[in-house]
Amino acid sequence: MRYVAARTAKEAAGLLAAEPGVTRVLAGGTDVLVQLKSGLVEPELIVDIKKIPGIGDITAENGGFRIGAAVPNAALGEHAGVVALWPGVVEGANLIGSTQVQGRCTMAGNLCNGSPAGDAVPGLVAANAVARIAGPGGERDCPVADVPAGPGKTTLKTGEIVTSIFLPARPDRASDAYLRFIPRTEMDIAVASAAVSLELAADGTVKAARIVLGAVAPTVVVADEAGKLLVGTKLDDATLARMAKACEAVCKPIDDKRGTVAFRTRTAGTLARRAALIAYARAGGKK
Amino acid sequence: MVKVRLWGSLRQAADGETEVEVKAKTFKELLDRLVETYPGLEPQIRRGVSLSLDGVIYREAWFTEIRPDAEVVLMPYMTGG
Amino acid sequence: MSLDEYQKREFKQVGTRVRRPDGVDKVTGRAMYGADATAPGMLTGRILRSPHAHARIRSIDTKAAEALPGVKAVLTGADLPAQEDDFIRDVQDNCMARGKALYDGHAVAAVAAVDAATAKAALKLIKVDYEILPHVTEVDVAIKPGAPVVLAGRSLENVPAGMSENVTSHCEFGHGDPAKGFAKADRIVERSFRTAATHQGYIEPHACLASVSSDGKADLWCCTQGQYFVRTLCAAIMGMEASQLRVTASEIGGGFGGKTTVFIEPVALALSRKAGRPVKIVMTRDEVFRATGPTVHTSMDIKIGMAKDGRITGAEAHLRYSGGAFPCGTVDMGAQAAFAAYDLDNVRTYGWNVLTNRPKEAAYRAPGAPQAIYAVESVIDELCQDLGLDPIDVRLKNAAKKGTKSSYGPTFPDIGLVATLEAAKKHPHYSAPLAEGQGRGISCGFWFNFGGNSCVSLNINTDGTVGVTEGNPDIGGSRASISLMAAEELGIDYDRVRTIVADTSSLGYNDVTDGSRVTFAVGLATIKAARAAVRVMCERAAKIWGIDADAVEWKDGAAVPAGPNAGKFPPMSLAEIAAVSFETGGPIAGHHEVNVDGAGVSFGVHIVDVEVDKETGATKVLRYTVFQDAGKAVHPSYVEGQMQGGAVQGIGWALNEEYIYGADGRLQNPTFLDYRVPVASDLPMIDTVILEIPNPGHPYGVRGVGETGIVPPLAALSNAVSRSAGIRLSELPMSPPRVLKALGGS
Amino acid sequence: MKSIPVSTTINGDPYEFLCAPDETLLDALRNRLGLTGAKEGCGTGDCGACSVTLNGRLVCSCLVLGAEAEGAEIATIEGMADGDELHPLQRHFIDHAALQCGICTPGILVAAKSLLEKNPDPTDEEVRYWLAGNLCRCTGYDKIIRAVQAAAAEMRGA
Repeated sequence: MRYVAARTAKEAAGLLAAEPGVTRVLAGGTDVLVQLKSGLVEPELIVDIKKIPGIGDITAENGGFRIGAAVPNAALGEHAGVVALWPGVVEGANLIGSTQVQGRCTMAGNLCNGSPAGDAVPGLVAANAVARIAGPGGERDCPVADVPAGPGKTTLKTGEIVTSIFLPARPDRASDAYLRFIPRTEMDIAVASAAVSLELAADGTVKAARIVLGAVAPTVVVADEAGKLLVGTKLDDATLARMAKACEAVCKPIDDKRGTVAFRTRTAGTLARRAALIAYARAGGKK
Repeated sequence: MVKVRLWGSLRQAADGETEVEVKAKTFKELLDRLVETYPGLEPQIRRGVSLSLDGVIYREAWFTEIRPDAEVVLMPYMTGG
Repeated sequence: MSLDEYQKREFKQVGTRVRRPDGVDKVTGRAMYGADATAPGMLTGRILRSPHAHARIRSIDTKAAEALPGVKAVLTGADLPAQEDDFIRDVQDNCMARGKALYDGHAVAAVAAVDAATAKAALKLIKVDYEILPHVTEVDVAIKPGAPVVLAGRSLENVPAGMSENVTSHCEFGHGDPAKGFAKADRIVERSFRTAATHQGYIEPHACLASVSSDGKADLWCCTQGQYFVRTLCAAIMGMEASQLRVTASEIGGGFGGKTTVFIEPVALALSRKAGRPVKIVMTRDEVFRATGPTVHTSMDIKIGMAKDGRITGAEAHLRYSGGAFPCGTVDMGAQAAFAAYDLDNVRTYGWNVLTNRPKEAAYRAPGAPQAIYAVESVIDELCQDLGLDPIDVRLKNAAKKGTKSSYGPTFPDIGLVATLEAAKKHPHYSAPLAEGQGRGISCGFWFNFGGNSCVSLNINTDGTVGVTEGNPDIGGSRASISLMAAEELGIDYDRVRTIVADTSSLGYNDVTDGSRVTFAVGLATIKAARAAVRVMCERAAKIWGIDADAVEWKDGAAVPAGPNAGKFPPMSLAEIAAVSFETGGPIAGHHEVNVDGAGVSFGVHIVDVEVDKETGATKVLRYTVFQDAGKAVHPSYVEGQMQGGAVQGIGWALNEEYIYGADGRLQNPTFLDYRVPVASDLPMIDTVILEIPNPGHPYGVRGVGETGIVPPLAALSNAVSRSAGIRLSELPMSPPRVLKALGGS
Repeated sequence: MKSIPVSTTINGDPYEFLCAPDETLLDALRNRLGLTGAKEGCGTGDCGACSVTLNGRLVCSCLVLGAEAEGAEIATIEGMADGDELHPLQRHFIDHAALQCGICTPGILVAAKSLLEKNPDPTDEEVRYWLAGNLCRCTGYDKIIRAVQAAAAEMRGA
């Protein structure tokens, strides 16, 4: 195995593209090192991207924020601007692992790990965030929603790395929230999760809603129908119940050591309902 | 003679009794007499037994004296955590 | 020992909260644990483990591994001798499979190499030809005739005919006639329960460093609860003489019963003998979960009859325990403990041990008791609810006390259950109001406590300080409590005593640190060793004063004439006598070697408040109080620590911890990520109330405190969750999917 | 695998070592530098026994490659006391009986110190969540929380 700390995104992409064996990109390392320890992968090449200039920065851009791929989630949580604009994205990112893991793990890493249970991903998808990708052929932008391709898989091509994630601007009276279910209060992988991003009209009714569920299908699931049910309402109980059922309808989870199909499905609806109420209150909605 | 209380699963080895009488002044004598009188008890006694004497549990202690009026209970040898 | 050991006294040192002697080393990172030892020329040992739950090993080809540069030794089961003794053979075969791999993770080969990378590469070169056999991992399946047989020919003579060969032993305890008792009951509840296997979850993986010389002398450093037992097992497996094998216990990073046997130590010794160099083996966490000694998993049926006034009229339990692929006697202890808290006329427990394709069980804090008592205490709580009775009142009405014929046979001497229940009843926690949707559960718990073989040597240094040498690894602060007892007996300050844990060559045999025995049994030996030293010091003073030794007594840390007739001499302190010891006959010491009996049983009562989220099945623990009879609390902080730690392990067991096996018989969750021990944010403070009902079998009245605390949480939580959720739960852990399912929510 | 030379600063002191590319910082600290205060309880970031700070951030050293230490500032349990004077956290852990076996103690102390630098007056709940990644199997956490709060109070001069 070789370890290389790349100096530019181009260098990183070139190294990765040139290596015929298994490669891993190292940002926070909180997934990669676990894979190494378990013997799950034995990469020929590890490319550390943290030394790439600017990759550890959070920068304001067009009313939104560009989050470098090596920004540890702890730093994200310390950034007042991002927290104010996308509180649901930040709370998802900040739920990953322990304080120790927070000091290292990144949203881009969580995305590229390809787990349907990644806590940062539903919030990013609900936010319509966009990943900037550098590759041997140059740079491209891609909606975060289109990056995961199934457990452990992404749509990234050989040699491509995510260099930043862009969180767009949002209008007034808009906010988001993320909830996950875990058996303990900390340290677990989500058994089911839900991110809800809402935009309210002046009268306090929901103008637009985007609901994204995690850990209930091979990738995160955008619950479009459930989102539409919220539009024009102030989240009355009957609407929320319908919305929860609509969420359950799009779940296609698995039975495993962490939860059953029935439990995951039911809990995804419950979490979406609870997260919607939090997002609604954050957006200034009053019932 | 001392009365010895056996636990339930030893009954089959002791003519169906859960209380037997043997002549013994010490724990060791008691075990020897039990094996002589009820050979079916030997495998368990070889594996290990504890002895409760008036409510105090002894795990080994051959020479523990047993008064004739003492309460004597045989128990499996215990290991712990 | 006898019940007249205890003498009431005013304590000066015992009962104070002194600083532990290992404290500074442990907070600065200097303390040496199992994995911290090194030796010149040390090799790294690694173990190859079976990926199959049950498989015949047709052959193992180690040639390629042996040929790999840097590999210095390769070991398989064929390298270890045949053993006559069942017990030793089981331990050895568990350390290194022979003929069959009996569970996922069972060791099948090992290597020693110059570094970890080479050792890892060598393991990949070992080719094992497996014939996969049908497996069985669940006790209820394994007990049925026709189930795959894990080990043939291991059923004891007490197993009824017609059962599966997996049933290795049967036991029955009790008195009276339960059927008659049930006939008198106003209400009978009969329920079946299941508990998952759990792991002790010590944070320090097993680690050892073995060095065997060509002249047959060997040294072994390891983290263990009992270096002497390690020596016994390893000497038998290696065919060595005990005197040639010195075992030194490192600081131990948690054990809870799980480090009372060997897993890697004989392997390291055998590799070292083959390689002619020291070999260190450190387990990974994955190995710890798959291949050390979790507790039994169980299936139980409980039937209890109760009269309207709360009196239990009859009680019966059928317990089916599985301790994995080798026979074990844990169900015997469960069957004895099940109804120990109650004064019953008609009680019977039946137990069966059943083999399954799981790792060989090791002890875990009060082994066997938490499961059976969980089931019993759950049924009692249900009866209380059905009959509209207060759960503490019902337990008081039936509580065992002095003179009660216990459900396991002996008549109880002085015990503390009634006092413990009364303390719980009058505690503010019990009467605190509960909010809507919250539930309160209580449970009693019981453990026997052990004594056992204990050797202590106590040296009076010429500067007036004292060194105590004992042979039990300090797992919960015992060096502090032993120093306290030595200081108390000698009448000197705690700070003038230093207690160390000896290697196997320095003292006679000591039983393992188990059964909550150390403060009780080693404490007793320490007190007697101190008394022996006091006798010598009194003799020296007598010589100096020119009077009879009988005319000198020890008071407040000094020799004094015993009464006016003995003569008028100023007191001679320990330091003064020690200072002239060379001139008065030589160094002064006291020692005591004994197999201690007279352990006092201990009872606990726990109260817990919870709130169940009925939409997710998640349980939040809101408030927790532990009441336990410790006998004399030598170091109250460490007694509290045992009570709190036991309670939290029990909370984990009740709510989330479990061994999960897949259909392929492989362990699904061998990580701390998915084997979910409680984290700090899961818990409230754990309040403690220590009761000090003296144990008549100890000079200071000490009972054991280490184990009882893990017994009550299982039922206390289950009863609280059941009351909060409005349903009756009968399976552990009460993980959210299970609770939500019981609520009909999924 | 070719070894990588690493220059780093640990507890204020300069260190140089060679490590394999797949070697963790924890293994480098323990096996190459003799700094065995950080412990490996799991190797997967689930127990916190290997906690150190890396450029001021609390991390699990089992989830950091040794090579990543190049040019970094690392603090371990070995640097916590000032000579023979214990840090208030260390002192209060002993006085409050906040350790039993002690294997988790170095990691918990490093984590708690990092918390108090960020938040000198945390609530019990904040302490519990901050330390949720540090497993302790002996104490039930009760005395740990109390010891951290006592140290925090002393450090605030309260």
